[in-house]
Amino acid sequence: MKTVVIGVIGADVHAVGNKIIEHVLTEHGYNVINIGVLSSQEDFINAAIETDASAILVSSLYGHGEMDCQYMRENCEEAGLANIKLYVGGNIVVGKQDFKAVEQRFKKMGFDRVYPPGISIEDAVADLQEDLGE
Amino acid sequence: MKTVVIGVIGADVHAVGNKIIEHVLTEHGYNVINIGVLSSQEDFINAAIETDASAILVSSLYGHGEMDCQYMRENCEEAGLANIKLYVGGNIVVGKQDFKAVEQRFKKMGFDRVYPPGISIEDAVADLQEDLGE
Amino acid sequence: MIENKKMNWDVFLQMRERVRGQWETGQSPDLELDRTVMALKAVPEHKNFALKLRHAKANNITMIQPRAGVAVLKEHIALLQYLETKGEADFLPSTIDSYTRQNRYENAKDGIRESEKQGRSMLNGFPAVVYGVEGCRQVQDAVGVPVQARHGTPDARLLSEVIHAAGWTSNEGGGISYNIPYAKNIGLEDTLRYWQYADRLVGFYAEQGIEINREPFGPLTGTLVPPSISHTVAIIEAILAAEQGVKNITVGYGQGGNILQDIAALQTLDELTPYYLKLFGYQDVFVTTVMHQWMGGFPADEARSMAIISLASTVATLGNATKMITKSPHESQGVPTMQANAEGLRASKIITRMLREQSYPSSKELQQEKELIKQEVNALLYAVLNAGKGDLAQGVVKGFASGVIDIPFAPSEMNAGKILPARDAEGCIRILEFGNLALNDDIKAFHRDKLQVRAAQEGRPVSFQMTIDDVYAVSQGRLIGQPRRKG
Amino acid sequence: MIENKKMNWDVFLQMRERVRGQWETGQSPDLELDRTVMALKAVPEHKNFALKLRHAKANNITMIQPRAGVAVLKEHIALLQYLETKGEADFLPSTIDSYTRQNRYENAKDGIRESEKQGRSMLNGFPAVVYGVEGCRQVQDAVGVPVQARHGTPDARLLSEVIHAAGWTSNEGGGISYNIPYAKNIGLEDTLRYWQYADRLVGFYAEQGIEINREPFGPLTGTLVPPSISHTVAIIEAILAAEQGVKNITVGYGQGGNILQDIAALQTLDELTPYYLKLFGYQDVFVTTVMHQWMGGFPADEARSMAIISLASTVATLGNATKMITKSPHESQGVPTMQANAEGLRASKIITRMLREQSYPSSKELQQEKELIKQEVNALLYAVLNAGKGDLAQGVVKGFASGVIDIPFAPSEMNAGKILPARDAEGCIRILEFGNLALNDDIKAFHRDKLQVRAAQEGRPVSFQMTIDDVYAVSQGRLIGQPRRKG
Ligand code: B12
Ligand code: B12
Repeated sequence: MKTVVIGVIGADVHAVGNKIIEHVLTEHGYNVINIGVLSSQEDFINAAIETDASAILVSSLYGHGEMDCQYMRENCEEAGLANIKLYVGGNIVVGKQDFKAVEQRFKKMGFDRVYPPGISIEDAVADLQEDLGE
Repeated sequence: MKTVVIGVIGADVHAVGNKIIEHVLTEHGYNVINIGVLSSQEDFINAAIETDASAILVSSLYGHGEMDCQYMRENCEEAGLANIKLYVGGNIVVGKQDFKAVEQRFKKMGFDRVYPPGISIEDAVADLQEDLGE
Repeated sequence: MIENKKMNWDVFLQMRERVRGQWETGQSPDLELDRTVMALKAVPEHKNFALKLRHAKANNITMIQPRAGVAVLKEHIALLQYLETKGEADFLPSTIDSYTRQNRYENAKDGIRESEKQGRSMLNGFPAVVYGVEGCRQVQDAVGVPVQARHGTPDARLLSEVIHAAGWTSNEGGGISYNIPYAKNIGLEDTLRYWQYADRLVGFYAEQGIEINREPFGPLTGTLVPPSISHTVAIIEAILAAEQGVKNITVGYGQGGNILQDIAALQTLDELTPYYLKLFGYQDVFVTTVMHQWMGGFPADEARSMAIISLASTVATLGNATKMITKSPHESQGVPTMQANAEGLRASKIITRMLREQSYPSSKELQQEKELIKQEVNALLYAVLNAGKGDLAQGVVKGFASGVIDIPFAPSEMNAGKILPARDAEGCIRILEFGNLALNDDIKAFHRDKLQVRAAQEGRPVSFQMTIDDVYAVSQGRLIGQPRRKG
Repeated sequence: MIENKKMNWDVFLQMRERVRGQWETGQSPDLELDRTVMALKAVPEHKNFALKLRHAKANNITMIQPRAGVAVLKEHIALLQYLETKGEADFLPSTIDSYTRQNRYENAKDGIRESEKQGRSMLNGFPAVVYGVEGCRQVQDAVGVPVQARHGTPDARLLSEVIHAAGWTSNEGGGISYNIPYAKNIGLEDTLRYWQYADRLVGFYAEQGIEINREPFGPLTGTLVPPSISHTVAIIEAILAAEQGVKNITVGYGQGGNILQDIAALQTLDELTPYYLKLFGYQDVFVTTVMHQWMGGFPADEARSMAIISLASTVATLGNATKMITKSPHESQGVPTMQANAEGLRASKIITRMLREQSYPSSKELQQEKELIKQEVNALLYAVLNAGKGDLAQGVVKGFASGVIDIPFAPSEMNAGKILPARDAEGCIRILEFGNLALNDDIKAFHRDKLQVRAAQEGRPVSFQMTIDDVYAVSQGRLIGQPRRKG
């Protein structure tokens, strides 16, 4: 059973998607560690270390995602999480922006997968299975 | 009292604006000759000759205005209506088009004034007064 | 003399020969009746308009249909496919161009040529007769939902032949509703006969076991038409169609703007039409209703237009209309692009979906409005029938001539054109000037009182200026026209 | 221990010193009370939020207000001016950014700098505290309608000081509604006290003859909140505010989706709030209502979003909400451009105008739904008061801890989080899992029966899956979530 850490980063309190992600991933057989809303990078990283997680799924809905996610990959590596998969999804930037450009910015920051608004967690399960193995 | 001929050209049956134009122009002191809907260029020209009108106000709502109005200026001149003012308004072409271009096409055809959709007849009274004198 | 009598088959066939001679495409062997019957029998159930309507009504779903038509066949097909896939249209139209509507096929042909040359549609619709059975069949085959001809053609005999032969299973129109709002000096005798022909054709197919839908055009002039007047016309046309053997009829109504009056109108239309059909002896006609989104002038602004489209969808769904004809955010500008058309459809669809399980509860006010409409329709129908000395078709001719039935803002000289409508203080459409309209004094007094309340609120007399203000109102973002400020 | 007691003025002033010390802009001499009183007295009537609301309610008009805020002052002003002129906004907001909401002013300041550098707003709102009284006054002076701060700030004391000093005459929030949906582990004691402070400030101004509006945040988590729950919170916050001397309160409700339930909710909110205020001894509070357009997930498609916006406007207008908070066609994507924001406003405005004179008639169904809401609110309020042994503020703390009052989908650990809502077969929001919610067995049975009907129709058990489906439904174009197909 693979372990994944989920949560909502920064000063973001959008809790609905987070609760649903927990439910859906659990149903799909993952061991879900949910650190909830208002979580810092440290919270994610600590949870991943403690639980030996294979992936961190960062949610950001409120628009400050770009600032909140800066250096997350570097911070993971510094903390010794060398191979962990980093996903990010929700409404990760402010406003309706061209998604290709947004995706690139987040990939440059070291995220393995970047999701646009309107993608529901069900749509990402296949990616998880591919990246982590069934 | 100036006489103006109004009507709706071609196979067009939009009668509402036409009835209102008659009412409003009459209230503004014009002698209004209303030849109604489904009127041909000949109908307009004959009415103008018979009543010694100063202007012809062509309405076209249904989209075929561009075809129905072809050679109207030439036909007026041929019939001896040399100085008559020609106005056209309504929804004079098919679809939402750049109005500047539409205006030019109709001006080239010899129309003195060309009105976009959404202009109501009240908005054109000032032009009439300017062109025909109070 | 026109009578409400089923057309004799031989008379029909003789007329049919002449009709087929009206234009070259009429000669096509595809118009031989054995072939047309085969073609129609081959239409799969899900592409049969009449059957899909039965299904919708049984499931209490409000289906959506746009207006759409362009000059060039290939473009027309692309347009319909787009509206089906990107607009989720449940039914597709082919809106016919205005030259074809006036049987000016040569002009229509020129329009196709000109459109091909200019690379944009110079016609305001699809010239179905010029393309003939072959072209229309390509349309039918290219889409996955039923197709209907929508037009405004006083004499649509050849058009009707062509479209049904191509497998289109619905035809809009009627002897009144495609005359009074769509013509200037064509006699009602003529148009009634033309439409008896179109109905008789559908009746013939019904005899062959092929159900085809017919839809009288409900909104008439689309401009402040009181519900009882459009209902009366719709019911008359339903009866005339039923006499010719039509079995599947959709009666229509154009959104008025006051929600309560609109719901009352939709409910009474759905109740009265089968009631009168049965009363006149037509027992087995399946009736559905269609609501047209606001048919008067639209605002220029697209956001405001989308709001009206959505409001209309709310009303149609709560009023349980089986079908709704949609508008687009380009309405005030011109024939919409396919994108704009699909936007109107998607806005409409989500509302019909979201409100599907909801209804508009009954109330005293609703019952009163319904009762008023019923009384008025009854009075008008009675007057028309009486004018025809018991024959409804005769009654139509005489009734319009005398003005006992009268349609506001109509271009036709067959119409008395004496009545004037205006909105009351709640926005309901009432009548300000009755002309010779066959309503009794109590009802007239009710209308006048209602208008008086508004007039008093606005500090002005009840007058034609109110009507004018109301005609402009919606395009200016209001329902009830405001008195203009002086100066 | 927190109590529902008017804050002692000296205690307030002491606290005020500390609050002003929280960030550099708090030191501004413009925050001296004599200056703030002068500034507020200089606000012209038409720019006073409270007075404009009185006018709207007297004339039965539904006013519209967007959400809007960007990082850079100049851009923020341009945005508000655009929404006023191109969106016809009756009231303007300044939506505050999320760092400011968490009192992370340093982050907010960085956000401004970063935004200036990048040429686009990196903050999701306007950082009012960082700009201070001076900046907020520029906002106030640049527009022609009243301005309100809209946020979600558990501790908005400094923010409240700054905005009122700048002449903003309304402030959104409350000790519950800006905690439970907006925080994770801040105690209710704390936020209640913070908001007593904000209310006391408004109460002080009321004593100086300055009417300022306060608006508890109605929709809470915006996600399937049963009306009785949000009503209970709104009424409690109204009472808490009134105790601090607030005289002008707008209670809110987020559109649920079933029109009848929404109208019942708006009417009961408007009836119950003054009723309970009086019952608790506050005689002279002027109450208005605000409806929020759909607060859950929106569809990605702009046309569909416009439809929802228009439907919401229909409901708010028929339900006689005094104000409506609008959404934009970009809702599902991100903070809207000013154009998209104005589109939402224009669509909203035309509906409120067109339906102004109309109402939703009373009916048996409406009365039943209203009765249900009233009974539930009564039970919940009673339980909260009881939990506080007669003190409402204490009751809030204890009531949330024990779950007699409980909000679905909330992030806060102060909330029991035990209840689960779901829609019934008509789309009304009902409760599926009650946790410890203080409703009696009859009411619970009613909810369960309603959900059972839906479950039976869908051939599945009542379960959390229904809730999930309902959360997704609107964004997928439905109101009631459909069971997913297998495979
Ligand atoms: C009501 C209506 C109808 C009614 C008309 C009833 C009747 N007999 O009068 C019905 C339903 C029958 C109808 C039919 C059709 N219609 Co129609 N109809 C409209 C609608 C909704 C309102 C028109 C109206 O009455 N407005 C109110 C009056 C007061 O305003 P008005 O007509 O614009 O006139 C004012 C101004 O334009 C101006 N004005 C007019 N002429 C002139 C001339 C001058 C010189 C000046 C200065 C000013 C001026 O002053 C007038 C008074 O203020 C418009 C769309 C819209 N505007 O929202 C479409 C519209 C005009 N119709 C249209 C079409 C295509 C049709 C049909 C072909 C097909 C169809 N859609 O079913 C048929 C045509 C039949 C035919 N052969 O003509 C199109 C035209 C498309 C285009 N140009 O690209 C429109 C724009 C709708 C659309 N977007 O598709 N229609
Ligand atoms: C409900 C809601 C709220 C509620 C939240 C209640 C709560 N505590 O949960 C309230 C009203 C409190 C709220 C507040 C605010 N909100 Co809000 N909110 C919404 C709304 C309408 C729906 C969100 C939701 O619940 N959707 C339903 C769930 C199921 O979907 P979801 O959250 O998108 O999550 C799914 C997917 O995104 C995906 N997903 C999410 N994360 C991840 C991660 C990975 C790795 C993957 C694969 C997938 C994935 O899977 C989830 C489940 O399927 C959205 C707009 C919208 N979507 O329509 C705005 C929205 C998110 N909010 C927004 C904003 C700005 C705010 C506020 C700052 C200000 C405001 N507008 O008042 C505050 C923020 C407070 C804060 N500090 O965070 C903006 C964000 C703007 C941007 N990014 O540009 C949005 C987009 C609205 C808008 N267009 O302006 N909000």
